[in-house]
Amino acid sequence: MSTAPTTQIQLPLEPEAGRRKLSTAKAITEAITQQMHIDEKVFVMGEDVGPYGGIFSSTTGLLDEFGPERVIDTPISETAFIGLGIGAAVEGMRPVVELMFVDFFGVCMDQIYNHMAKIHYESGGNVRVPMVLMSAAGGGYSDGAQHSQCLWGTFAHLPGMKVVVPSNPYDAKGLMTAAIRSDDPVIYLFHKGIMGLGWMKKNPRSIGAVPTDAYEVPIGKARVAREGTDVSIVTLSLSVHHSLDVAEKLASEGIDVEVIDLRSVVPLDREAIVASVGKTGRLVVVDEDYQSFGLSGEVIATVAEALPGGLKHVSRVAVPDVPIPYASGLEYAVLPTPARIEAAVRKAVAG
Amino acid sequence: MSTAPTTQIQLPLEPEAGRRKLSTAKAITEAITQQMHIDEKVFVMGEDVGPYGGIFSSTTGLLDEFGPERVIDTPISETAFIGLGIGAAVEGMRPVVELMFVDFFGVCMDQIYNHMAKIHYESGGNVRVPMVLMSAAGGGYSDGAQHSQCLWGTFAHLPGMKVVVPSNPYDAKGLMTAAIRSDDPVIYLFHKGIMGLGWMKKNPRSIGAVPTDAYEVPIGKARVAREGTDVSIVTLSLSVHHSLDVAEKLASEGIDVEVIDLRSVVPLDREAIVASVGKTGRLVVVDEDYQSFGLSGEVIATVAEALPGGLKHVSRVAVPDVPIPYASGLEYAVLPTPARIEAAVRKAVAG
Amino acid sequence: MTVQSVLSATDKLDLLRMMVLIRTFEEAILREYHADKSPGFDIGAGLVPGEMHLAAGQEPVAAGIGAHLSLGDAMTATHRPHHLAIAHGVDMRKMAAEIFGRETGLGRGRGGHMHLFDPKVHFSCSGIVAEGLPPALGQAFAFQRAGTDRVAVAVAGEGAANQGAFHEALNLAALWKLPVIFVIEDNDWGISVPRSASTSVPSNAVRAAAYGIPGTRVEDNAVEDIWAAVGEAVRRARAGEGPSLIEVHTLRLWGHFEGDAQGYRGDLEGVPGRDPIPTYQKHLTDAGILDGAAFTEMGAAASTKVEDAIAFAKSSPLPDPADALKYVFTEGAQS
Amino acid sequence: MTVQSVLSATDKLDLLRMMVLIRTFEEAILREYHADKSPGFDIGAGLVPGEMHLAAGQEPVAAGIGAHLSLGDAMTATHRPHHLAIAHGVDMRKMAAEIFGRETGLGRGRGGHMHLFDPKVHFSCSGIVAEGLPPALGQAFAFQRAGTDRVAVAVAGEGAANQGAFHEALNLAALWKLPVIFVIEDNDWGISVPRSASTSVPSNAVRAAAYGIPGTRVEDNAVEDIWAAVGEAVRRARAGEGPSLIEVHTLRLWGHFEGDAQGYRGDLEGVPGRDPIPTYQKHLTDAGILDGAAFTEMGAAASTKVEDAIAFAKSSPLPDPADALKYVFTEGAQS
Ligand SMILES: Cc1ncc(C[n+]2csc(CCOP(=O)(O)OP(=O)(O)O)c2C)c(N)n1
Ligand SMILES: Cc1ncc(C[n+]2csc(CCOP(=O)(O)OP(=O)(O)O)c2C)c(N)n1
Ligand SMILES: [Mg+2]
Ligand SMILES: [Mg+2]
Repeated sequence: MSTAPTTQIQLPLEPEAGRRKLSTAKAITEAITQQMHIDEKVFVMGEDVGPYGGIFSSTTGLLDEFGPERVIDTPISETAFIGLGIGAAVEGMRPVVELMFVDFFGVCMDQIYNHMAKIHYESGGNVRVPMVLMSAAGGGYSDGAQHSQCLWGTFAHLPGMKVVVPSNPYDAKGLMTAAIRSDDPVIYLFHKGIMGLGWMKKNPRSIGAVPTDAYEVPIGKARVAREGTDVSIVTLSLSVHHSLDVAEKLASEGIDVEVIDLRSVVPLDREAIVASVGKTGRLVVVDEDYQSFGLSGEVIATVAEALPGGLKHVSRVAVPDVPIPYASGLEYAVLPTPARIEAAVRKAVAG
Repeated sequence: MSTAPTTQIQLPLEPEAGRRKLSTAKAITEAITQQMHIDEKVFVMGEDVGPYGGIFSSTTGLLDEFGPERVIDTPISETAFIGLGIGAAVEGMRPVVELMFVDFFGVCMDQIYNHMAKIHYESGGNVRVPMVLMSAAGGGYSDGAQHSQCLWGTFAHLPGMKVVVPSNPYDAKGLMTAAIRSDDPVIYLFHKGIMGLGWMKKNPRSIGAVPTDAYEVPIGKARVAREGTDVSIVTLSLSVHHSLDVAEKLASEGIDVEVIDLRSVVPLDREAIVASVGKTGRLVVVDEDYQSFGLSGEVIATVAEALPGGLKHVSRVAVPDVPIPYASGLEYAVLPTPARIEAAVRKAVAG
Repeated sequence: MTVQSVLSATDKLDLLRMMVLIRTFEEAILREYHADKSPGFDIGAGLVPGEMHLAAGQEPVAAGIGAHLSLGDAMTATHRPHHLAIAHGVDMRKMAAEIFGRETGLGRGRGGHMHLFDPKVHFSCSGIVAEGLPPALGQAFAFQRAGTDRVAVAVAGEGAANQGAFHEALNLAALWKLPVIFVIEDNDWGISVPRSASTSVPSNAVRAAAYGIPGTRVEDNAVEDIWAAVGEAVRRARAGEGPSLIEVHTLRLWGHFEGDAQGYRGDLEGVPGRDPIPTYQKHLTDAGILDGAAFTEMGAAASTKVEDAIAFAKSSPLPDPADALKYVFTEGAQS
Repeated sequence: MTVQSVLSATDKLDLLRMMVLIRTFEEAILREYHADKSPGFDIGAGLVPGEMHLAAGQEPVAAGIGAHLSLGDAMTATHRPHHLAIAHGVDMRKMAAEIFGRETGLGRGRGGHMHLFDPKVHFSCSGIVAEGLPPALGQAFAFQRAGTDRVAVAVAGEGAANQGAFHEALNLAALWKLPVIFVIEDNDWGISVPRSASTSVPSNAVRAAAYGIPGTRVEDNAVEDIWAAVGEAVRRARAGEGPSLIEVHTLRLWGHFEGDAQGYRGDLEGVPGRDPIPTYQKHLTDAGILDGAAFTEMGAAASTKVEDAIAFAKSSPLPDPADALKYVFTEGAQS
């Protein structure tokens, strides 16, 4: 079993982005490709990751490059193949396992939260599970209540796994590199709307500058996506872009919005959150996950604990505890749209 | 399928407790027994609910009273038998299904959160799933990382199911009655330490006064377990008793603690929380579930949203995001013990 | 309930008629789905957004099952549910309206094409592979406890037969002798993964032995053989003899979902010739049961019915976004 | 790796010796577990708190498997793991220390008796029924990819064979021809539920056919038959021929866990006479391989070893409560 830390070449942290542009999907596959070249213990496994290249293109081209021994299509048996990933990781391999939609966690959660996440602790640190579980999240294209969820709060609540959620190609590559190289299990959730897919409405920032060489975006570090002084939006994933759009718009009216892109949910960069809200005094959390008992509450609690008397405004724009509706008009009524974010920010600065 | 609301006799809400005392386990079985007598559509199903009477005595005696057609032992196939409960509920039956330990949700979560909880919404209200899923929660007796969790935050985060968590025999009976009679799916979590089992250390309040007749404790209503003016402890389940013990102790020093027993997690009685903290200005959340991204954050967020500038102190005493350790000394270092609660309250009133 | 073991000419025509109706519906949805997604296919755009899994080629399975069921029987289907819904008697107007996300739909637009619930005929489906099977057990359980001879049919794909829920459901149904008929639609593919890469045995029928229940595999998408196999299983279930497992070798004529370019699919070239509708049409024509005019008439009747449903859907109101939170709980449902 | 198909007298004595060692360990834990829980049994009290699932009666399974495995082979066990751990060569002192919740334990007291991990011999277990099987596939996968002939043995109870994970694991192992040996310990009971109320077929061996792999059932808890069946399965796995399924009809001599009054258990009266250790002792004595002195000597050696382990555990330091948060993540592990 894998008992000793593997010695790894130190990679640069967050280098200059450069000029070459990639989609988020390509940035992810580039990170996986590079790590597969460096480390023969890395392999990819999941449903339709081979010839299909991943339903959301997270593994496109890998089969051609590495062959079916290292890029492996599985039966629809998530418990078996995620468990297989765990056992392989325990023996020193570094699996990157795809769960096609995060919504499917319910058929395999025991392997994820009771095994992948707890073995290291239960073994008193003697067994490591260096595994990446990546999955697609998010709605906005009428895929209904079982295929549109974010659910990062569900994983984050349960101890022993890191949870990362990129919002753009640069972070997507750097976080995937860091996740594969991490000796801890990492849940890697990509929103379908930032992958840059040809067949889905995408945010324009789904294609962006990405360095050619391998690099890491450190797990657990948020990023100030936009500096501002009036109100802090703390957010992640696709909602970062909606928030930036709103911030741009409101800037012309003299409302100066700071946008924090969390990038990691576990560990949560509480320092960055508190620093921002400490400065602006106003907090709007924007989260495409369900509102209650999740990320948005945790962010607010973090701030309330650190600055109990110092808050001028606290609110959140999230999915209001309803299964994601199918009909587009209903779905967009519950998603954290730019319109809802804008309204929340206006209220924050008014109050 | 069950499309129309069943007509039910109105039961009294929270009548006087009277003098007869029961353990929590007996209060639960009494509620089930009474509903089984009233309504032949009610049945009980789960692992070891028959001759064994439930590992934590939640079904003791039911087999003798109702026979194996209505009190049914299942194979160790949680997905199959919870799914069976769902289908039976859809057809108008009212199953009470036991998941032996809540820690096992990972093998059957898809049925619970994608089916039981969502069918009503997905069907536009045309299909009802009047089912109770009851399960044992909590630690404190060295049962390790896979048998000691609370996890109510995990269910509460996902829409479509109510979540109730009694702390004492009176509420246990009234909430079970309300849960069985509810047309919505209800998760009913009982802490092992309040069942009044002969073979486990139990809180003295595990045995208490319970009316003989059927009654309901309304789902979604918290209870002020102790009135106070200096600091609000918002809590639930076994932790209510630790909090009351601490409150008694500190009363002699002139620290006047209010204790709110949530009783329901979904719907959360936000009004009761805000009213209490609005009065005391200080909030300590005590929760045996994992600290982050769960109930304790949601309670704090609720207060911060309602009273952004009006908080003198906010903190929480919960399990600090670590798998529950086996060794007793380690386990009690992470549980919300009276000592940790007391320290938090002292800090709250000092600050 | 009489049990019939020989198909009359009328029965055979009914089977074909049902297959034609289903195909007509799927073609209409195909047309409507793609009508407003260009230029540049956008899955979320148009009157019918979202994933769309059509069942063209799998009509024989639906027709063969539907012929044996009454209104009181239950059916649970998968992410690819239209053919089964139609054959089970789900209200086609309300179903179309649901696919178009309208307030008049089966789920008032909340569910969508993978989440069709018609309580009148005890029809449900689920978008999670194999997880539609366990609830069917509960419907069968309720029927059994009520002392009726009603049955539940639970359908899944060959890919689904490797999920844990399949195993658990079969064991429990067998153990409690529940009146369930498990039907596996083997269309050779689970998205892009061929059966050989997902399933360790060539026929799921052998898996029935793992539960001590009868197992059959029907080859060649043959609607009359499907009808016969399901008939025997339904008879058993109604007689209290417990569940059966039937696997049908069927055909996914189109992509896994619309937009699937099927680059992975080597069998694509041969597919059109394997279309079960012309095959059965020819069979009935050769047998002297059907002539060209009657077949044309079938198509015309189907079109009328389908286009009426589509028109109903398109002219129905959209749900009010202000009502998005309604129906989470039953209280919220009382308007 | 030579494959042996006949047991020598020494081998037979080794099997018995292992069984005696295991029983001695379980009896010692039984004694220690109950030593400080009275008056009035309190599950959380004493030096060994928590649930305690002992394997007395199931020693033949462990001995029969262990005889075929080397240090490089993997084993995953269940909530009832001690016998398997001992037969697989897990460090007994560290294992005892873990059961006593000590810093010197396999998991530094974090895991406990259901969560024993000994990476030196690739041993794991899980408290979740059947969920220990999938990780064994990954160990076998790693061994296979590394080009070795190492194998993984995955053990579960007969109750566990009705879980979804069982089905998924067997299908995937068969499909990828992974070197795994699945062993089902049929001790007639899943807590209080008899096999007949959980399993739709009398033998799990027939379930092997559902995956196209060999299936065997060994009756009568017969250690030599277990040894032979496992030997053949290990040979196959090492030769690259894929997985096998073996079910052993064994015996739960005691309660499901300590404190279980077994009121539900009609077969309890007959149980003591079915104890496999006196049975095999008599068998070897009748065969002239064993005499009373040798058997006494076995017991004495076992006692010495076990009491040393218990003493080590009891004299080891408890973990420091201040370190409770260590080992959640690997960074936290660097002290
Ligand atoms: C548990 C789960 N895993 C994966 C998926 C994604 N998915 C949807 S359909 C499908 C293929 C299903 O194949 P099969 O059961 O053969 O049905 P078919 O699509 O061929 O009708 C997959 C993998 C899912 N919906 N649920
Ligand atoms: C998924 C899951 N469900 C239920 C349990 C509770 N449980 C622990 S052991 C056990 C019985 C297991 O029976 P079997 O597999 O035959 O093993 P045995 O105890 O007889 O060795 C049960 C139901 C569990 N640990 N995990
Ligand atoms: Mg298929
Ligand atoms: Mg057993």
